[in-house]
Order: sequence, then C-alpha cells, then structure tokens
Amino acid sequence: MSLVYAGMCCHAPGITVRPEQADPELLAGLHAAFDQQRQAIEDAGAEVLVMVSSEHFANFFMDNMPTFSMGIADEYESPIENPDWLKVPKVTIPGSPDLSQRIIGQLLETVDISWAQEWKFDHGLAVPLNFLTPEYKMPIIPVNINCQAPPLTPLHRAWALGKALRQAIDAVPEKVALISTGGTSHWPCTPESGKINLEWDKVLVDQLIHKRKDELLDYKFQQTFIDGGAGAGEMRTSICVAAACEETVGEVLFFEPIPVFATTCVIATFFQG
Amino acid sequence: MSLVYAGMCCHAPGITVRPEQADPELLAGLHAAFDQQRQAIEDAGAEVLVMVSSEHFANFFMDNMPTFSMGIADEYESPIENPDWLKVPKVTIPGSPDLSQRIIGQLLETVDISWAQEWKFDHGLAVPLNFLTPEYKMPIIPVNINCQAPPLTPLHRAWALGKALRQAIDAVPEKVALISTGGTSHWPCTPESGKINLEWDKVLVDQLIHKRKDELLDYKFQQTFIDGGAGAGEMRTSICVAAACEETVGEVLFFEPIPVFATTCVIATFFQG
Amino acid sequence: MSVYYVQKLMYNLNRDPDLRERFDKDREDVLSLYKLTDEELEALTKPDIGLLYVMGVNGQILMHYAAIFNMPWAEYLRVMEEGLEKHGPVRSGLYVMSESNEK
Amino acid sequence: MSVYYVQKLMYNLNRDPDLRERFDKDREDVLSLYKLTDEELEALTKPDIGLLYVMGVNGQILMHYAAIFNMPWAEYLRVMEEGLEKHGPVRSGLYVMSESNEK
Ligand SMILES: [Fe+3]
Ligand SMILES: [Fe+3]
Repeated sequence: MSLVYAGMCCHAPGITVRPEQADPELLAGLHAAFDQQRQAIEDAGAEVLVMVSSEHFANFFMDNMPTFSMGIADEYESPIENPDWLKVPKVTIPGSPDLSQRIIGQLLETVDISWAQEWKFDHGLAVPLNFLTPEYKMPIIPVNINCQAPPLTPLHRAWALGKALRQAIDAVPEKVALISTGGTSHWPCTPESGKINLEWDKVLVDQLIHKRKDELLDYKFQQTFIDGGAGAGEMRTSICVAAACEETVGEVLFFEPIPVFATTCVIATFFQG
Repeated sequence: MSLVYAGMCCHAPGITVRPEQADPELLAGLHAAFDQQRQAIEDAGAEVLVMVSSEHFANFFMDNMPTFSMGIADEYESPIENPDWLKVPKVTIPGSPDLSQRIIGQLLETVDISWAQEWKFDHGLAVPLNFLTPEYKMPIIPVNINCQAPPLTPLHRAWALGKALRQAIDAVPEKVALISTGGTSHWPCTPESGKINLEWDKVLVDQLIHKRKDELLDYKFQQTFIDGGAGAGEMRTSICVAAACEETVGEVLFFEPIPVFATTCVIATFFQG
Repeated sequence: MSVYYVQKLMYNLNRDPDLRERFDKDREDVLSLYKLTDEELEALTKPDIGLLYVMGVNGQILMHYAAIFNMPWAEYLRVMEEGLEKHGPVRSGLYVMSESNEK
Repeated sequence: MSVYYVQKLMYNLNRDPDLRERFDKDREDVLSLYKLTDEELEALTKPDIGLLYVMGVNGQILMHYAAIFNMPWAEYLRVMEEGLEKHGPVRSGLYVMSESNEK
C-alpha cells in the first residue's frame, strides 16, 4: 500500500498576505496545525505529494477548461501571483514526471483527465506548500478539479477521481501523500467577501472526516452557492481526497473561522498509513 | 429520438489539396459518396452536426491536453491552415452554444469532457465540412478525442463517450447528426507517409459497420501503431460514433485506397434515423 | 459568450508579462486585440470595475485587473457595491445566483 | 520533457500570426523566448528538419515548421530519411515504435 498520508488544508491568500491582522492565538494554532500536518507527511515517509486543488484561472481558462487535470512537468513555477503581495518566495518546485505518467496511465482507465506539461502554481497550492514543504524539495504533482467555471465537475465524478487516484497510487512503489486544499464557505472577490457560514462548514468537515459519501454527493449546485458562496465549489477537492480513503475516519487538527482570512481555516487528517 | 443520422468519413488534406493527382474515377466516386452523405444528413432533417474529430495540434497541446473536448462557441474559424494551400474557403462557421451546454451538462455525468469557447477547425474538420456542409450554414459542434499525444484516450473510454453522446443527444429536442472523421491506416508526415494497409482497413471498417464492440476495443496501442501508423490512432473517433448507434448495422458508401491521398478513403453510414 | 473576451484579456494579462508591459504602455493597443463590445471596451478602459462585475466577470479574474490599477482591496469591494446600485443586478455568470444580487 | 519547447514553439507559430511575423523578421529573437538545449536551438535555426524528426518532434507539428521555410513535400520526406541515416533512430516520442526506425 503506497498511499501513506491523506488530508485537507486551507489555502486562503490572507494566511500569508496579512497574518499580522489575525488573532495571534488563532494564527499560532493554524501554524501549529500546518506544522503537525507537515510532520505527519514527513513521518509517513512520503516521497511525493499529490496536491488536489482548485486553481483560480491561473492556468486554465474557458478556452480549454479541463474537468480534471494533472501536471506532468519536471518542475513548476510558484507563485503566479506577485510574490511580494502573496508573501511567499518565488521558487521552482520539483515535479515527478515519470510518476505522473504512470498515475495518469492508470487514471485514464476510469476518468478522462487532461494532463499538462506546464503549470504555474497559484495561491491554492503556493500558500499550503509554504507550510507543508517549506524547503520546496518534496516533488509535487498538481491535480486540478474544475470548481470555478460552470458547468463545474459533478460531485460524484470528483469522488470517482479520488477512487481512481487511490487505486493508481497504491499500484506504484513510491510512498505518496495526498492533500486537498479549499472548500469551506467563502465569497471570494465579491461584495459578500468576508462572510463565513460556520454551521455549514462544521457539517461539511464532519461529513468529510467521516467520509459520508451519500451526504457529500447530495450537495446541490445552487444551494451550495447560496449557503457557502462561490468558494464552496472547492469542496470538490476534499470530496475527492475523502473518496481516496473512504475506509478510515479522519481527524480535525484545526477548525476556526478567521474573519480576516475570509473563511474558516481547516487542517484535517483523512488517512494515516 | 433526436439522433437522426450517424456516420464516418475521411479527412485527408490531399482530398482538397491535390484532387487532380488522384485517379479521376476514384475521385468522382469519393465526391459522390460525400454528396450522398450530405444528402442523407439533410434528408434526415438534421439541425446541428456534431463532428467527432482528432485535431492535429491546432488547438490542443501538451500544455493542457484534453482526453475529450467539446466546443461551446457561438462560431468557429476555419481552416487554421493556409486556405490557399488547403484549397477550402476561409469561413466563419456557426456553432450552437446553447445546445453544446445542454449536451455537456449531460455528458459530465459519465465522462469528464473538457470544453472550449474557442476552436479553430483544422483539416480534420475543414476537409469533410467542405463536402458535407458546402454552404457552411449548418451549425457545427466540434468534439475532440486525443488520438495524437500519448497517453491517447483509451478505446473503451472513446466508446463510453459515444454512449454518453447518444444519451445526451436523444434528450434534446433538436435533430442532430453525428459524424466521425479519420481512423484508417496512415503514416502522416513521416518517412513512411503514403503507406496504406488495405487489409487492416477492411477489417476495421467491417468491425465499425457491424459495431463489433469486443473486437473494436481489443486493438492494442503499439500493434495498432505498427499495423496502421500513427494516423490509425484516429480510429477512436469512429469507435465513439459506432458506440452511439451500436444497435444498428451500418453501410459502406465508399471504400477505396487513394495513394495520392495517402490513405484509404472511407464514407459510411452508421445509423439512419 | 458574454464577457468571454473581457475575461480572456484579464487572464492573459495575469499570465503574460510581455502583454502586461505592453498594456501598461498602451492600453488601447492591447484592448484592440480582443473582440469587445463598446460597453466592454469602455468599462475596461476607464476602468469601471463595478460595471465589469455587473456584466458578469468572475471575481477571481476581476480582482487581478483591479490590482493592475493598484486599487486597494476596500475600494475594490466598494466599487462592486456601487456597480450594483448604478447598473443593476449582475447580468451573467455565477453571481446572478448570489444573495447580494437580489437586493 | 524532451523536445517539449521545440514543439511548443512550432505550435505557437502555427496559431499566432503576430509571433509568426516576428519569427520571419528575427528568428533568433523568437527562439530566445523558449527553453531550448543547444542542439535544439541549432536544429531549429538551420533548420535541420531531419534532426528535429530524430529528436522526436511529432510530424503533424514538424510539417508546419518545414512549411514556414517553403520546403516542398518531397524534400520534407527526404530530409527525414537523411536525418535517420545521419543521426540514428528516433530518440523519443511516438516514432520510436515505427518500423523505419528499426532499419
Ligand atoms: Fe480558492
Ligand atoms: Fe488526421
């Protein structure tokens, strides 16, 4: 079995852009939880980190919008945003092209994933990696799910991708960690920006931790948008990773609304090998 | 039932680039068969033509390579090649964005198709459309299957797309025709260019006409490449359309190797509503 | 499709440093490369971020365009509200579903 | 990945009339925009179509590059054969599987 760790984490740009504006205690807790996740990934002996994210029109646009995509590059530039604004370093992050190819070969049996030889990481990857792989030496394989441009990826297909990822990862000799980013309620870049639906977030994270498939796949597009904002579409990433380890009950490492980051910040373990 | 016609046709650029070099009798036969297919589409009352093609790095590249893609644009430019070379007119072809959206919404339930708001038709579409819709007034919805850049779309997923297309098309009120282009043996743009494997082509077209699913899905990547050349990968388009009308036996309208076009030229009906 | 090329321009500006430089030097020159309606062209030239929001531009893309003009975050949020008041509810895209759009 | 940016250049030249014009005026300027090895750069500059084929460029892309230099079809086929003789079998991509590659 070569999946050695799976979990979810948050990726709000505020986490690195304006940490000084957050409650210091909450910030310390968030940092500690990120560090705990980093340690768990390292302790599990992970050689590669597969990051399931929802990018924000940095690489993919409506001229060729993938429902799913996986990177196959030797290396990736990060971040695409101005590093002085995002306050994360401009780095070149190693990929794992050979492993990407082997995983994609397997995935294509059941999911019709696009693949990409170029990929500039946006804050959806750059913010969590700043905490999870602070030396930027761990090879990363980025995966994207269309959570932004309707028609969004159906939830049951995000689940199917998770199942396919698990099967593909378990078939390779490498030790692989799998992390999703994003998906709690938020209303990014709109007049409602800053709104948080804490009760909705609690229910979602509980369903994810307990891998309640039927409940997770029952969210409706319009109601989710109303309850959780446009940002809630990113739940697809965590539904995917939850599917990859449906058999285990996870554990919440951190769950706190941080208003200046405009979302509930969550770090959770879904699977520990 | 709103699928009203399905079939396959050839798309070799030679057909329009150097018709005068072909045997005049064969050329006349090919033109007559194209015209027969055009007439069948019109007689069926088709309001939209869904063209399943394998484009040749005109729109899609390894920076974001879709396994499947469908156009959602209002209109499409054609051809991307120099029209003086390809000898087809430079035209703007109407799309059917609303119908594209409805079909994609349905397809996404089972296949993870990318979608594209821009698409420049290459000879894979421009050559057959020159004969099938010579006035360029029929709205076209382009569909692409990755037949060019390995890892190619698995054959059973091309079949799955065909099944999903049929279901989606039958759920809309519009009368829709479905045409695949390409897939007989050819060795395009290589030192072996011009080679034709007529026996292999005969077997393939017979399997397609009779929708012999097991045989069609049993082709192996490397052996197909050796027997049919790099161009044979395009069989995915016809396997897809055959799947969309598995229940009917088709009819070959034209089947002749035309050496100066570097392939066996085929026009066939798969389904007549 | 509505505001497609408006968003394409913003997407390209965000990815292509050469285009961005050209845009900073001669905005009209770059805008002339895209198929835009008169209203879109005017909103982009001004720029009228509120109107662009009302037209249906996705915030994840619009934010980057506002940043090109060094618009502070608070100002960005304010002009969207102003846009809704002045030009009416969001006309296309995701935000036609949002609550603030129904006020 | 091998010859990725070689093919990207050819793909872009085929789609972007502005880049094509710039390429016609100043080939080196355009080539400098892409991450290329010395061998790739030399093969593109000459151009050595046979070597590009041996390197693994897909014929569907290479053909368009040859067309930029008004290379006749027969010549295009001939220089690929020459490339195989001079530089040995195809090194990457689809054509490593082809029969002519095993001669
Ligand atoms: Fe996000
Ligand atoms: Fe072809």
